Amino acid sequence: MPKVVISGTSCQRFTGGKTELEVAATSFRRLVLELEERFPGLGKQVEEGMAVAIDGEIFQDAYSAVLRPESEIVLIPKIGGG
Amino acid sequence: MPTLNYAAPSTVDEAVKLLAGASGLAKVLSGGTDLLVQMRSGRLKPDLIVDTKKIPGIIGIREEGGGCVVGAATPGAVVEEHAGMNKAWPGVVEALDLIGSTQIQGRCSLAGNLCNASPAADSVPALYAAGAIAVVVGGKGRREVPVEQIPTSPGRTSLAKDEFILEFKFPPRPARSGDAYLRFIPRTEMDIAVVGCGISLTLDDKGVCTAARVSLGAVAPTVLLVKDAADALIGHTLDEETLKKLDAAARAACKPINDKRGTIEYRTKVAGVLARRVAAIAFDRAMGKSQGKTH
Amino acid sequence: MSKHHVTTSINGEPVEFLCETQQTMLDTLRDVLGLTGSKEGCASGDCGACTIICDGRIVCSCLMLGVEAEGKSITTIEGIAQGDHLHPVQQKFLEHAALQCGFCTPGFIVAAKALLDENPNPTETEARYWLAGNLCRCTGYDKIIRAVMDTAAEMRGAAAR
Amino acid sequence: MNYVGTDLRVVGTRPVRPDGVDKVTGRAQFGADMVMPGMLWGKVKRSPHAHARIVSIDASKALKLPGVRAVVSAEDFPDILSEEAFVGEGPMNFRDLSRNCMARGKALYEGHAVAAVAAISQAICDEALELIEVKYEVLPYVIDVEAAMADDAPVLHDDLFTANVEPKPTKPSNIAKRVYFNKGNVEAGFKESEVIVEGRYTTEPVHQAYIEPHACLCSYGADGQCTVFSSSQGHFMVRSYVAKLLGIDISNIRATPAEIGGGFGGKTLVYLEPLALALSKKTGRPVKMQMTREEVFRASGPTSGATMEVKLGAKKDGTIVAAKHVLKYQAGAFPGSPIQPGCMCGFAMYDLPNIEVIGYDVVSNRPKVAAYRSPGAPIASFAVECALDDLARKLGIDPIEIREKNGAKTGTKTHYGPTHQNIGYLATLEAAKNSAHWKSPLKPGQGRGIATGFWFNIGGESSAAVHVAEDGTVVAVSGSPDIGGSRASIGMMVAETLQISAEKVRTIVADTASIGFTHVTGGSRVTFATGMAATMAAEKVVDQLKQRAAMIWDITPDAVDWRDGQAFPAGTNVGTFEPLSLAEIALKAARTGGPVTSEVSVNAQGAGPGFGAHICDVEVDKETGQVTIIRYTAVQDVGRAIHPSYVEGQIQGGAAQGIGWALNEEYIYDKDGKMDNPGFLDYRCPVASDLPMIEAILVEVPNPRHPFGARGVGEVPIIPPMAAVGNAIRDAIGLRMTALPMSPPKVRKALDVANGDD
Repeated sequence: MPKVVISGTSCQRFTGGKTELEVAATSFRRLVLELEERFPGLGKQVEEGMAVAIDGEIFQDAYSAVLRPESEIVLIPKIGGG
Repeated sequence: MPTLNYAAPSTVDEAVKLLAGASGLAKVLSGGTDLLVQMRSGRLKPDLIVDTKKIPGIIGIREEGGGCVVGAATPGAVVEEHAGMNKAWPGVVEALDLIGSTQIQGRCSLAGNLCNASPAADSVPALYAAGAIAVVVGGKGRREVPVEQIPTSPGRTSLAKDEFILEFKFPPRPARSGDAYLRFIPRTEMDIAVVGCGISLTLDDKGVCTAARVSLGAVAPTVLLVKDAADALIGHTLDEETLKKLDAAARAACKPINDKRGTIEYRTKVAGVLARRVAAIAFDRAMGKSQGKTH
Repeated sequence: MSKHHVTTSINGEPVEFLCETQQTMLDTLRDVLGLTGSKEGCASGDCGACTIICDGRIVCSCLMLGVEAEGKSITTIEGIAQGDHLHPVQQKFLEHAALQCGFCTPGFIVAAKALLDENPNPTETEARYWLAGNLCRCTGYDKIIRAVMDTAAEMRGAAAR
Repeated sequence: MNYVGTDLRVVGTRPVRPDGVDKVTGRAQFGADMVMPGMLWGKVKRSPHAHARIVSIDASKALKLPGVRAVVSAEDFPDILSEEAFVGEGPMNFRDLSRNCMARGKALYEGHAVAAVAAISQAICDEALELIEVKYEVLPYVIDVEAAMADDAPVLHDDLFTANVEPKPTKPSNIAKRVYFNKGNVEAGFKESEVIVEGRYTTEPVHQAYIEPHACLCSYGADGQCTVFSSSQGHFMVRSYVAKLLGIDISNIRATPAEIGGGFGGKTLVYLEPLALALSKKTGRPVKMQMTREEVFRASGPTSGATMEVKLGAKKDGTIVAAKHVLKYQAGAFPGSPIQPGCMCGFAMYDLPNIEVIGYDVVSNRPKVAAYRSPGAPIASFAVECALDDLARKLGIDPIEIREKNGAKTGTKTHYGPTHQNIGYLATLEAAKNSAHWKSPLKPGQGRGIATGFWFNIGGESSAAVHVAEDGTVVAVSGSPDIGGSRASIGMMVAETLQISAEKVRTIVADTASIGFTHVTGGSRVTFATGMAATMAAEKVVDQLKQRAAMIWDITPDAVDWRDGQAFPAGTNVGTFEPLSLAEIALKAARTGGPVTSEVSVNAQGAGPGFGAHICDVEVDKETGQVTIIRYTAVQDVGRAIHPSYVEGQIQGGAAQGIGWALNEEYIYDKDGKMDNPGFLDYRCPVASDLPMIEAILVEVPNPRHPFGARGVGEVPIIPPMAAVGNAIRDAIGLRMTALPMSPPKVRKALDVANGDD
C-alpha cells in the first residue's frame, strides 16, 4: 500500500502527531479523499496548503498522479518563490 | 496652492533686490543638487527661487594675482577639468570629484555645497583647509569672508537674507605646498561622508612642515578647522611620531553624533585614520611626488 | 498657478513648453512633453535612471528644474539613436545582454555615451566610477561594463579606420 | 517530446531579445509611462506612526480643495474575512492583503496606507494629503523579532493565536506560527559527535530594491468593466487580487502587463491597483498612481530580518551526524514570513542522519514582507554555511571537501520529506573545485570563502500560444510578464521546435483577456513552465503543418517529416515532392483548413531543484573595517541554459544583490519605530564601482521533466553570497562576523574587540 509521510506540523495537527500512514489508493485524488475521511480537515489542508512529493518528485498539484503500491507520498508545504 | 516663484536675474543688484524683497522663504539656486531634493521631500518649502547662474562671472574660473578665482555656481565637473586648480589645489578638486555621481558633478557647486551647511559636505573640509575666501555680495555691498565663517550650524549660514556668494578666492600657492582630501564611506561612491578630512600644508626644502591647515567633516555640527591637528604637523617631517600625534589631535577634536551613517566611536576612530592618510598624500604632493586622483 | 514659458532644444529640435516652477526637468520631459524614456527611480539623484545630457554634461533630470532648460541644448535617451540607426553603445547593450528589466537602461546608455564622448579609452575602473551614479539591480553590472568597454574598443577601431 | 541530448541549433545560442531595441531607445512602456484621456493622479496618505489606532479620518477640507475629485479610505473597501488562499507566492490571506493595502482600524507600521486621494495633478494630490485629517491614538510598538515574541510585547492582532502548537494558545501573541521538521534523533546525534560548532546569527530586513517604483493606471467603467495597466510579476495575480479586494467579477477586469522594472519577488502582490481602481470608480475617470522611492521602502515588502541559532555535530573524519537550526523570522505587520522554505532549505544540500529545525513566523510593526528571490533560503543558509565553514576549520578539512563528504545526491532523503532525484549538487561542487578561481593563489591579507545554496524551483500554471502568420513568420504569445529576458528564451524554444531561426519568431506577453491563466513570474518558473507550454504549442503547430503539407501533396500525414522548418515527404513518398517551407504552407492555410495556430495551458510539474556554489575573495581595510570584493565566481547547476547570456545575467545579478545584503544593505529604524534610511542614498545597494566582474560558471545537469532540460535559475544565486563573503572575511581577519550586514563599523568593532582595544 502507498505510504504517506506527513512532514511539518501544519498537517500533523490533524493526525494527532502521526507522521506515517498507509492508504489504499491508486491515484492522488483518491488518497486525498481517504485522508479527509480518516482525519477530517486534513484533506482540505492538503488541497489548499500543501504540495506533495511522490517518490521524490514535487507536485504543486497532483490530482492526476498515479500511485504505485510501493509509492512514497510526502506532504510538504507549498512552495512559492521570488 | 501657494505659488512658487522663480527668477533668473542677470545682475548681482537684481538678485539682491529679489532676495531682499521676497515675502517668505527665498532660496538661491545654483547647482540645485541639495535644494531640489529638499523641495521634493517636502523638508523645504520656499516661496521664491533665485537662480543666480545667469549672473556674469558666477560660473567660470579665472587666475588672478597668482591664485584662482572660482565662480560660486561653477559646476564641480568644470573645476575638475581646470588645469590651474588641478595643479594648485588637487585636494579641492578631488573633494569635488567625490560629491555624488558624475551626473551630480555636472551641477553641484562650491557655494551650494558650502551654504547647504551640512557638516558632511565633501568639498567643505577641502575649502577650509585651503583657506579659501568667499566673496559675498548683498544689500550692504561686497565683503570677503573666510569660508569657515559661512556655516554656523547644520543648515544655517552667517549670510544675511539678501546675501549670496559670488565667487571663491584661492590664495597663491607657495613652493612645496600640497593639499589632499579623503572621506570615508561604506561603499566606493554615492554615500554621504561618515568622516571627511582635508589637509593643506607647505614644507621647507628639508621636508619639514612650515604651515598647515587640517579640517574634519561629519564629526561635529559643522565642519571643523582643527588647530591642534595642524600644530601636530608644523615643525615636523612625515614620520610615525608626527602621524600618531596628528591622529590623536584629530580624534580629540571630534564631537560627533550617533546616526544611521556612523557611531560616535566609529567616526572618532576613522577621523584619526583619515588624518594620517590625508597627511601622507599632502606631504607627497608638496614634494611633487604624486598627482591626480586617489581613486 | 503661473506657468513659465520655456524655449529650449531637445534632441536637436527647438521645443517650447509651459511648466510650473516646482516641476523638475524629469517631470517636464515625462508629463509635459511625453518623453517617457527618462525614468524616475528615486527623484533624489541617487539612481541615474533619469540621466540626460544638458549642454554637453550628464545631469540627473530630477535635480534640474524644467524652467532651467531655457536656452539649453538637451539630449535624452530618445535622441541617442539616429532614426532606426542605433548608437554603438545601444547595439552593444543588445549584443552583450547588458539589460534585464531594462528600466535603468536609458540612464546607462546616456551616461555611457557621454563617457565615451569624453574618454574614448576608459579603463574598467574609470567606467565603473563614471557609471557609479547609475543603479542597476538586475545585472550585477558585469555585462553592462563589458558592453561599454566593447563599445569603446569598437568606436576606437572605427575611428582608426 | 523531450529534446535533451538531441542536436539543437537555437537553444544555447545568444540572439538579441525581442524587446531589446525598445529598451535601449526608451520606447518600452513601464508602469508609469502610460496615460489615458481624462486621467487623474492618485496618491496615498500614510501613517506617521509605527502602531496607532485610527480614531477618525476627516477628508472634508481636502475635498474642498479645487482639483480634488475623490478620497477613499478603508470604509470604501469591503471588509474581507480571514481566508487563506494560494494564488501568488505562497499562501495569501486576503483579509491581511486588504488591510495592508488600506489600514482598517489600526495602522500597523509607519507608512501604512490610511487614505488615498485623486486629483487633477500630482501637486494638488500632495496638497490634499496634508488636508486629510487623521486622528490617531498612538500605541506602543515593537520592531525587534525577539522583543515581539516576549510575553509583555505589544500585540499587533488580538485574533492572532500561534498555529501548530499544542495545546492551542489561549491568549493572542505576535508569533503567527511554529514550524517543525525532524529527521532521526538529533540529541543522540550530538551525543555521538566528536566535534561541535554553534553560532547565533542575525540578519536585517533588506529590500528587493527594483529600480522601478510600483505604478499603475486603472480605469473603472460605468458598466463595471475595468482595465488595469500595471507593473507586476503577474497580471493574472493582479486581476484576481483586485477582484477579491474590491468584490468585482474576475472576468470584468482586463489586466495588461506593463514592462516591469525589476521585481525579485517584491511585485508578486498588489499595493496601488485596488486603490487606483476604487478612486476611478468614485470619480468615473482613469486614475494613475506611482509610489515615490520613499514609499517603496516604507510601505512595500522587504524580506525578513531574522535571529537564528545553529548547531552542528560531526565525527573527526568530517561526517556530520547532527544538525539543529532554530529560526525566528520577521513577517512584518501581517503573518507570512518565508519561515517555511527557510526551515526547508538550510540543510537541503546535505545528506545528514539527524536534523531538527524549528521556525517561528513573527509579526512586528514593520511593513509586511514580500517574496524576495528564494524567499527564506538566503537567511537560513547564511547561518548554516558559516557554521559549516567553522566546522571545516575546526576539523582541518577543506571547505569543499566537507561539503562533498556530506553532500546530497540522488536518493538523499531530505529532513522535510522528499527524496532528491537527478540533482547536481556534487557536480556543482566539482566545478567549483576545478575553477581557475579556486585554484588561484591569494595575495597577502586577502581571504577566500565558499558557500553553497539550494532552491526547489517551481512549475505551476502557465499558458502560451503559437500563431503562424500568413507569410510563415511566427508569433509566440506568453502569459508571463518578462522581467529578465523570458521572451527571448520562450521564442527560442518555439523556434527550436519549429526548426526555424529565432529571428523568425516574435514573442509577446499577452493581457489577461488574450491568453490563458498564467501564474506569477517568480519561483524561477517561467522558462521551465511557460517554456514547456510554448514548446507543446509549437509541437501542435508542427503536427498541423505536417497535416497541411499532407493535404497539399494528397498523402497521409504520417508520411510527412518536419525538418529544417520544412515539410518533407517521407516513407514511400521520399523524393516524390519538393519540400514545402513554412511560408509556402502558411500561404495555403486558408485552403487547407484555416489559420495554423495553437494555445496550450499546463500545470507544469517536475521543476528540478537548483544548486549553487559561490567563491569570494576579499580584502579588509583593518583601520576602517571596509571590505572590498576582489574576485567573485558563481557556479550553478542550470539544467540547460536556453539563452546563456540571460542565465549568466540572473546569476550575476543575484550574486550582486547577495553581496549588498552581506555588506551594507539594511533597514535602519529610529527610536520612534520609523525607518531612517528610506532612499538609495542610505539604503546602500552595490554600485558599479563596488563590484568586480562576476564570473558565472554554468553546470548543466539536464532536468528530465523539461523538454530542453531547463531548471529555474533566478533564485539560487542570492543564497550563497552572504556566507561566501562572511567566510572570506573570516579567512582574511580570523574573525567570524555573525550579524548582517558586515558593514565597516561592525568589522572595525570586531577587530578592536579582538585586539583588546575596546
